[in-house]
Amino acid sequence: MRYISNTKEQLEEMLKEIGVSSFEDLIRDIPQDLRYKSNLKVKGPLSEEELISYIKSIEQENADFALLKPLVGAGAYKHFVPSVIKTILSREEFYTAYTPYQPELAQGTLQTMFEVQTHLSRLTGFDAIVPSIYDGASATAEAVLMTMRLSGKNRIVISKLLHPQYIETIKTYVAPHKTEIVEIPYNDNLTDINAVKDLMNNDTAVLVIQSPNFFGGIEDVEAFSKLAHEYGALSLQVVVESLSLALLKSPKDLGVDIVSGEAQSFGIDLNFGGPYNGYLATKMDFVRQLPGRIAGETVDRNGKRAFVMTLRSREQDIKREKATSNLCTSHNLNLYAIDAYLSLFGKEGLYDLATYNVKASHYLRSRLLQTGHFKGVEYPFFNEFVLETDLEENVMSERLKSINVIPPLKLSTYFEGLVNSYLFAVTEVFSKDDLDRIVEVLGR
Amino acid sequence: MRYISNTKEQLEEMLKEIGVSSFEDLIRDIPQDLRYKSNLKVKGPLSEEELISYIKSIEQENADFALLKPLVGAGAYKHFVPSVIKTILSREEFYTAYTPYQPELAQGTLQTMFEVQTHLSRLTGFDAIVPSIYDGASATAEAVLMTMRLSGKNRIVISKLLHPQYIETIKTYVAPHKTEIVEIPYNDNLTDINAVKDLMNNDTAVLVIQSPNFFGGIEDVEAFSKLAHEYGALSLQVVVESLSLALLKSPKDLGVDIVSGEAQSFGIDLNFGGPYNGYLATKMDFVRQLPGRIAGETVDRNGKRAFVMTLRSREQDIKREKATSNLCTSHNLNLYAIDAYLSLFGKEGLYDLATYNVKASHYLRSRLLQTGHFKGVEYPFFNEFVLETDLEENVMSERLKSINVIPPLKLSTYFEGLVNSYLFAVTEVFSKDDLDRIVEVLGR
Amino acid sequence: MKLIYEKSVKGRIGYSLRKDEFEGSIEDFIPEYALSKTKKELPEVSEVDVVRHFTRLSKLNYGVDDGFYPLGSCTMKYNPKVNEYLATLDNFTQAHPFAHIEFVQGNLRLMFELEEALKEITGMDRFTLMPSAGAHGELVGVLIMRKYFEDQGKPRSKMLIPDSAHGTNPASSAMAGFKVVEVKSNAVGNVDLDDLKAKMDEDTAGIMLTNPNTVGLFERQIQEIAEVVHSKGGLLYYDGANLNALLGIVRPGDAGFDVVHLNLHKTFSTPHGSGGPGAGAVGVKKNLVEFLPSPLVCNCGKYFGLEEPRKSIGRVKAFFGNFTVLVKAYAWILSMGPQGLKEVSETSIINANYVLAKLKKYYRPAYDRFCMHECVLTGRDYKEYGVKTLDIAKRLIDYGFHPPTIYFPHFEPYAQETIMVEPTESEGKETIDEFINVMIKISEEAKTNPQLLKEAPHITYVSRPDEVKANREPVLVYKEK
Amino acid sequence: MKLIYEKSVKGRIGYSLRKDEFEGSIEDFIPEYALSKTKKELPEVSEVDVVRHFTRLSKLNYGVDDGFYPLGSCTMKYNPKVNEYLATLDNFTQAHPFAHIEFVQGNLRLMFELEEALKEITGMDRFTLMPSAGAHGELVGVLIMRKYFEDQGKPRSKMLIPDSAHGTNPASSAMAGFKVVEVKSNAVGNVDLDDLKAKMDEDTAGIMLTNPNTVGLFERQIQEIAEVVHSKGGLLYYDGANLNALLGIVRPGDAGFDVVHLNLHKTFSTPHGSGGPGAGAVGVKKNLVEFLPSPLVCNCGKYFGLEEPRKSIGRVKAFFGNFTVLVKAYAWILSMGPQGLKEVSETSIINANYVLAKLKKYYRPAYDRFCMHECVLTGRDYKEYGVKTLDIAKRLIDYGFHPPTIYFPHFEPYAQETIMVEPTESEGKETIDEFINVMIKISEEAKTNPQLLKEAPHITYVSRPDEVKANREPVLVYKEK
Repeated sequence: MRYISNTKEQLEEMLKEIGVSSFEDLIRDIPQDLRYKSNLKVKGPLSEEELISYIKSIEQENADFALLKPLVGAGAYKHFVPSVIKTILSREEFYTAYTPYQPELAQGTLQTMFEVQTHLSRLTGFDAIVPSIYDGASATAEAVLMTMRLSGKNRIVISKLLHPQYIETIKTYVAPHKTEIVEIPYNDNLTDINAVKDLMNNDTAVLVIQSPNFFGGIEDVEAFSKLAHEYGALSLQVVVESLSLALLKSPKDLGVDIVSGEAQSFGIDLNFGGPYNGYLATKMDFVRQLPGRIAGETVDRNGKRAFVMTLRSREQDIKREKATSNLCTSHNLNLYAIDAYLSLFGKEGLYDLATYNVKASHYLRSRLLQTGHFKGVEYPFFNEFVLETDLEENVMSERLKSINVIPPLKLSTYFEGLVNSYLFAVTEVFSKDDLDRIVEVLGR
Repeated sequence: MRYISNTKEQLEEMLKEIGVSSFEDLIRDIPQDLRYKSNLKVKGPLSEEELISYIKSIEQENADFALLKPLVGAGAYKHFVPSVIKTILSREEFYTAYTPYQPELAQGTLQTMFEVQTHLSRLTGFDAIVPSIYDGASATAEAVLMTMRLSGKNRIVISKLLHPQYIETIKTYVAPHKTEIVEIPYNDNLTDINAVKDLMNNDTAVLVIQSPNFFGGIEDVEAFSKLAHEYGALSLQVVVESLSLALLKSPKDLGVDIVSGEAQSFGIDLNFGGPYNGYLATKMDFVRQLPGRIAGETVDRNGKRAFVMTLRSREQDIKREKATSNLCTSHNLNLYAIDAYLSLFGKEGLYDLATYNVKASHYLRSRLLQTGHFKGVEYPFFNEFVLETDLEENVMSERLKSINVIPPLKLSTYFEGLVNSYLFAVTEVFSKDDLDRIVEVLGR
Repeated sequence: MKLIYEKSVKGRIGYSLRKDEFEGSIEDFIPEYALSKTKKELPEVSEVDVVRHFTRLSKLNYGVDDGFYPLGSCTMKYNPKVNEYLATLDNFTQAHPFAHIEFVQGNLRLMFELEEALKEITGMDRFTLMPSAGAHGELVGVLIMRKYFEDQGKPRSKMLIPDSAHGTNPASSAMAGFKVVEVKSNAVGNVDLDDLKAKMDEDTAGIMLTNPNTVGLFERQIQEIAEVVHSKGGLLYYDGANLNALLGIVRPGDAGFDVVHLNLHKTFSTPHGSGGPGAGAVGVKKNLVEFLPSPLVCNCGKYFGLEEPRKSIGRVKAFFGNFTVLVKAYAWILSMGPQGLKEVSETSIINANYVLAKLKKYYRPAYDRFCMHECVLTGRDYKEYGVKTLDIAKRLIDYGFHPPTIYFPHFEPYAQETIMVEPTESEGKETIDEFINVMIKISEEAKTNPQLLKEAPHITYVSRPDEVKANREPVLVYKEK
Repeated sequence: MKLIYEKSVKGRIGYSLRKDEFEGSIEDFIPEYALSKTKKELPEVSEVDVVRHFTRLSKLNYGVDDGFYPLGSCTMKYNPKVNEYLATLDNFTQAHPFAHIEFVQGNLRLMFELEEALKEITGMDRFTLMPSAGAHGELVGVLIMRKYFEDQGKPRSKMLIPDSAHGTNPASSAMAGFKVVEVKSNAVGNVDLDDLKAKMDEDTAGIMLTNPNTVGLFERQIQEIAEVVHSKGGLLYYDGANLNALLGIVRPGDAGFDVVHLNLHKTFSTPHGSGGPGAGAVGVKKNLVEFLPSPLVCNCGKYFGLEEPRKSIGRVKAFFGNFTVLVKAYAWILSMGPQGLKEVSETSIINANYVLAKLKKYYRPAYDRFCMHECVLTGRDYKEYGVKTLDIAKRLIDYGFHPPTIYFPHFEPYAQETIMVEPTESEGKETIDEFINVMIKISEEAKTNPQLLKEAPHITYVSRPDEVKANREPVLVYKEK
């Protein structure tokens, strides 16, 4: 077998050197009645050529996604990923390495973690960053747990316009901890700030607001933070479309205490929803309550700058059941992508890219409204918006498919009241011509 | 522009440091009336995303080759290329490096050249190898020029069953040198050895035989070599399907003096005919008449084994018009693929692979003969064979296309007499089921 | 080496965008209360700058393709290149998780077929492929256990965990609200059955067990352990970190385990990616299926579809699992086939025992037994020369090897100087021999020239970064001077 | 490091094949006179072995992505990653050259559009994309010149070539049967017009000229040169090695050239691949089109097709050009656009003059002029310290740079100690400054510690391999001891 180096002869030789006559001698600890006696009923072995053709045949059962442009976002955004990023990710030194426990053999990983921490710091305003947690949803759940540790309180108030799957994830994570979860209603596609006042009290650990929210709406985060603080609660902002941070005020400047976010937009493919990359950002005061891996700068034996995993006393392999979390494996490989993406686009590029997203999405919305088939309230949004339509679902789907566009998200799945409403996402993968074509087929 | 690092400000600063006030000062040597005053009329600039979508739209105008299996070979063979090879070729240290003029920074390239020389030595029996020339055709032309230098004679005798495009290439290369070219007829898909006797004389520089020949036929190379030597000529064997060397006797053992070959079968994609990789192999006596780059083993300042480009006094940058050839840039990148391919398959694998090719092609031939639509003479062949058919060309094409097979080569293009004959190539990309399906559609 | 910020030049460009043909300016669309007054201070570099930066960074790293990487418990095996290729096929990487189910039949089929294979390999009845990592799988597993008892109306509050276990076990249990109760190891490195019996009661959800355990030894009394736990109504959790030893030999499901998690990035060869993404599939027996996280993939007639288990613990992340990791794991299984899978375990067990046999004189183990797929040695004999196991590990770097896992498990039988070596099935005898010879050479050096070890590594870009300083004065982001 | 043969283990396997379901054995099919009695002694290694072998080999190399690579005349610019991606699209790499013309319309369109772009950039009337390299293009170019004169019934036997020219120019001329006549350089580094006039006659086919020439200087009198050559019925051949200086500034076709070859792997950014494959497109003026190699791509109505020029010199290789290289070149042109192309030349000229201005005090050039896209310096002043230019070059390696081209052009004005630096447009000022500072530092070292230079490089895997030994006792293949 090509992935196993030793030949039968070599194994025999080694058994002899070990001093046993057969492999069986080595595993005599295993009771015979536990042994699996037959052959495992799995397919294979396939030659590499057969394997490729089999897996490709499965892949071909999917739609031809390379040609399709999605009008659906909702937490998974199709942004263009520069080829440089795939080149970087294909360096074996990155993808075949382990967690950087040996800093001498992992400065590449550690410096990248540190650089991403810096990028996210520039975007959020905070200096204490956990650069890689599974995804935005689990990072948000970890953030909520963190606020409960920080505050010693068990009541959490969450905007109903937090991504529904993020809400579900929080619920799973807090379930063992007798937590009271309160959801805030919304109004005109924004979280209802008046309603919050009635829902907050002094037992509240945290007020959780997503901005841009699930409907793309840009919340007045500063007002929510103030309100949270009035009740002695922490303010947690969730950022699912992190590209918005290129244009929007830094969470820190809005009085937020913790940010949990999803960095998929920064150079990570859609991947059917994963692997993505969650992150946390907060003030240095809270750094020792953060879960997950953090890189820090130090000097080596010779005084040279070096990077290490730091503040490790928070972690499970040191603190076991007293750790801030059980996080061990993160999604570090994504950090090379994020680092490269944010470096390539940089200060000007990320701004221009975000601006394009804003203008393109607003253009499509206003053109769709003109067709007469759509209606919706005015509200500030980034690159996603909600419209109600009089078109049948399958009519809209078919027309969009005919021009290689994936339909927007039907909101009724998550919001019972919104029967004919859709959540549209528009990114830079759409040219103005593309959008005009959409308007044309939907405007008929 | 993302590929140009310096900003306008930096360029201004540099101009100042140079001591000029504008770029124009630097190019005042260029007469004004030579300047191109308008903008070049080329498309662009395209953003990376636009570029990808444009080039892909061109690529989509091709047939969907990823799905197609070719029954056509004729000098370009579809063999399966293990993924490891693409991984290796994507190492920037290989593809972004220059010709190994600085051995300290190019041991990777030089050792690879040396390893490929060794592989080709094991396959051909010769110790003097030029591992990379543009392709088999140009390598063959260079070999012919070499025999003319070695012999001082200008008459060359070539089998008519040498690949037609190789013959054309030889003709182009020898055209300036008042060369007499004599072609040997064939008989039952093999070069007519009786005819050769009449065509040889003592003015002949070389007898050129391809084996397996253009029709896949395995020639009695030893007999041809003897004949050549009887007339004081050199024996040149051309090997276009180099996989055959895994099974067939080494050219050296057949009395051949020089081998020119094409190594595309060893891990190089079809690429629409290029880049491929030609090579030369001969005895050490002739090494100083070889054209092109050769790596040699030596020791470094500290006695450590090292590799360098060697026997450089043959080359154009040293010898100018007295060089053995003008070869400068070769196709070195392919050597990593060839080295990896031959190492992965190795002694047993290459033998098994070649055996599969032989058995699969013989199976298809005998099954096609059974259909009654095909006929052909018996002759020894490797993985290509000629059959005549009573099926119309477009009938055969359409039926094969319906099962995603590219039709075999119609021979009438190159051989006027062969009106309904086709050259079939069968490699390991065809399973027995695939071949049965071919027989089924063609046997109707 | 310089940070990318230290390479930034004002005005330099590394990106390209299609032309913005829309009207209006950003202020027309974004309200003043939200719009940042300044652009965020990211670096400004060219494409060349970025490519060279990461090329150089890569050369400060060490991966499996660079050589022997015998990190015990981490199963750093070769990551086949074809799997990387397959995971990047366009229709996989460009699939939107909210695309209609008809659009993603290929993805669902792949997940379905992978689940079938994992069921067969482990002897479990159903799997979720949702968890992103081993620890994530653990959390799912213990939440399932928690919910199972709640559903019976008899919640339990404790979880048994052997003293040798990974830190994630207690941490996961704590996250699921369990009180952790440690079970001792006995004199031969297995669970102390008496201690177990004493601690297992009807307020205890069960035990989290790694088998072979983290000392590389098979729990001989696994049947008795199961009996003890099950007799009190408890459940057995299988930590799959060490499944590489048992493929085709023992199926956890046949050995009494009720819940298992598998690290697809260990046993199933998907790469570790400098610390992830991995995938932590969780399998359960029939009676626990209804508690699995939602959604599960089902083969529902014409289409592959999704279903929600009736009493699901809920979601543990957005969307589905780490799909591209799943592709690699499945491709590996198909490449191996039944016989190949068994050879994996046989070879890795022989490789580890060979290391043990050759090195036990020099690095005395705590227990005199054959090991499974990894062996645990110690550096305890070199303490007298002032040499710590850390120094031995660092010295290995000078010889071109990645150090083994050290200081884990961190408990007494090893004098806390553990060296855990896992060669995996990928490594050839000559590589292992080279490692053995170097280890022996280092044992000599430890006696004759301890300073050499204490200052190692000597050949790396940095050596012995000061972790205390990093911890005391945390510098977590770059600031321009 | 070990050769792959030295890693071979009998019976080890690195391949997989589908099952052989056919009947018979090999002796049934291959005649005894042809069948080898033994298997060929190739190495036996696993996939892991191969991957690690090449990973290690790669780390003994230095590429453009590793840093500054200022090889004069080689135009080692950044190779954009997107181009690598585009060249590996399946329908390109899997296209069979003998597939029916309908199957390969995409390939033909790409070649057609690339040709159009090259025509516009150079001012020529038609291109062949067939040649595999610069020298291959030269051969095509001079064969066209040869055939042109033969076709007129007046074959010519001589070719003029400046003394500073690349070795390929005389070698190509010789291959095409021409007698090479060298033209001298004048005091300012250009062609000596008097010498040219004396040597150009009606038995001379023309002149092969590089412009800017290989000294990095523009041939100021190019119009006069053209006049001299054309007045005798001769043709001007443009060696495109240095076109990087002239994009959008001067078109060779407008400057009197009749034939040009372009190195797509220099100016057009396709990578050098450790020495190829490249592509050496050849463009000609109208009167020479009918001599181009066959086939050419044409836009013939409904389809793109192929045509054979009437008096073609014939084929110079099998099939078409180096197609995948062509994809990269075209992608680069499209990324650049008209303005970008001009910026390439402007930036590379400024970069080179900046190096010249900063280093001319330390490494005196032969001519006191501004240069074009590369500058030629010398190490002549350090001879007195026993330091050769080679030593300076090797010392640069210790500082992380690839050395510039040295000892070319190898003629008197430079005291044969040439150092030719071509920074290209890719390099940023800070990289160039770093190079300049190191060069100055080395000039100091040459005076104060020449031994340091003579033993350089000190940090590489090997240092100063013995080329004389390699040449005297050639060892070209590995033999088991």
